[in-house]
Amino acid sequence: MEIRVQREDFVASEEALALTRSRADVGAVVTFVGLCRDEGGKLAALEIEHYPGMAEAEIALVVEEARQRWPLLGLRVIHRYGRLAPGDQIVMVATASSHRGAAFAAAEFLMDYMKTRAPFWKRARGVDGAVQGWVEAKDADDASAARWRAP
Amino acid sequence: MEIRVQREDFVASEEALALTRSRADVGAVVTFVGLCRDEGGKLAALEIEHYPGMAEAEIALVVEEARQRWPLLGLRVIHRYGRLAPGDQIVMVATASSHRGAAFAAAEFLMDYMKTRAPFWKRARGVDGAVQGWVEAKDADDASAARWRAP
Amino acid sequence: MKAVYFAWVRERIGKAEEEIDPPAEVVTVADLIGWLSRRDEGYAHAFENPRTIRAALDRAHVKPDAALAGAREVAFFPPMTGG
Amino acid sequence: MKAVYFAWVRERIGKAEEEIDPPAEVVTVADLIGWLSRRDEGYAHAFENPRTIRAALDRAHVKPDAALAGAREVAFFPPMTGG
Repeated sequence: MEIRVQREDFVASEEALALTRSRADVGAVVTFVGLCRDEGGKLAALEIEHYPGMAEAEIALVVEEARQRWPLLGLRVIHRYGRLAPGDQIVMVATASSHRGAAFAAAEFLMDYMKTRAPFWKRARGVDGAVQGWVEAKDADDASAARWRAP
Repeated sequence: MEIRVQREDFVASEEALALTRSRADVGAVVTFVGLCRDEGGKLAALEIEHYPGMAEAEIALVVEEARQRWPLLGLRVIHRYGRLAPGDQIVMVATASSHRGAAFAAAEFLMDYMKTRAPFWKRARGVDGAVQGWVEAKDADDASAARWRAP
Repeated sequence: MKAVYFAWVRERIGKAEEEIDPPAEVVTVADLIGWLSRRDEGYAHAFENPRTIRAALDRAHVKPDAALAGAREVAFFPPMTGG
Repeated sequence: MKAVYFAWVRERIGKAEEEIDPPAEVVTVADLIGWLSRRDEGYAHAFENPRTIRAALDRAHVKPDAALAGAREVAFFPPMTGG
């Protein structure tokens, strides 16, 4: 399955390997893994809420756009929800193509677009147990997504 | 070890995981794997020759430049030599950073620069056993490397 | 129609979902935000800054001027922070 | 000094390495290419198109106008095709 939204952890390398198994036309595989940072020791956990159904649908739209833009031979997107501790994996994308330029560009595009379009929200919990509040969307993420738009 | 030039295969995921082990400040890991393509069934093997000593030294220079350009928390570069079959892994880079932009950019930079600077040469062997000759350097690779230079 | 709320929109309103039955003059998403905001302080607080509210109709992003038309599910939430 | 050759430069010259002792008037890498090219057909063939020859002194890339100076190892090879 190309797209998964799940509570469970994943093994990024198995997802990436699946893209090249029993084929020899893939020349480049790019894997991105996003992890929960401890924010200098202040963060105890991230709680990730999502909109079931819409999360999968929005990621599917982003995947479809990536497929139209680049000649991809395979891809995987996994986004977790629930409570995650520092060091835990949050999200991964893996892209396979004949050439490295397409694989790199598509992986970065998928991450940029997913961050601004897919309905997930992060709440930070501090090491003192207190809720630190909802993570605010960053203008930098909108800017990252905007650069893929035609001028 | 950050840089390895070796005949043996590698496990990209273990290299990437080593970058995040027992630390929680890494927010993004990008892994690139370059593989031997079968060129539509025509290629039987790639024979990769390298300049021992200089290969490691040139990759080290590229790594040093990447470290100066981006705030990296870890990286790995492995380049193989010897005879490789379609589907075999040739090269990998893995980069770790707090944020995804730096990890993506550094990984792509490392590949672009390594392709044009590191002393490796590929020779293709066809399925009929005949040597197809040395792979020619591509202008596209020079162009990919050139875009990292300041205007 | 069904209304669903996420993240701090859900917390301020105090529920994750509910059935709503807006009157005929509530035509657009923006109209619905105004109508809900007049219900009580929780809704008013959730919708106090329209810039930070995103909406979806039947699980697709829409702008405030989108018509509710025959939508079965409307969702309100803050800007996304996944990835 | 030691000269090392790679890929089709090595194949055309017919050896991977050798000791060379160029005369004093061979000052630069380009001079050395000229001097070697006059040895026999193999060298001439290897160096026939200067645009496709890359050189290194003591394992660092250099341009044709680089002085051989006290280098212990010179290398000639085609443009790199790794990665």
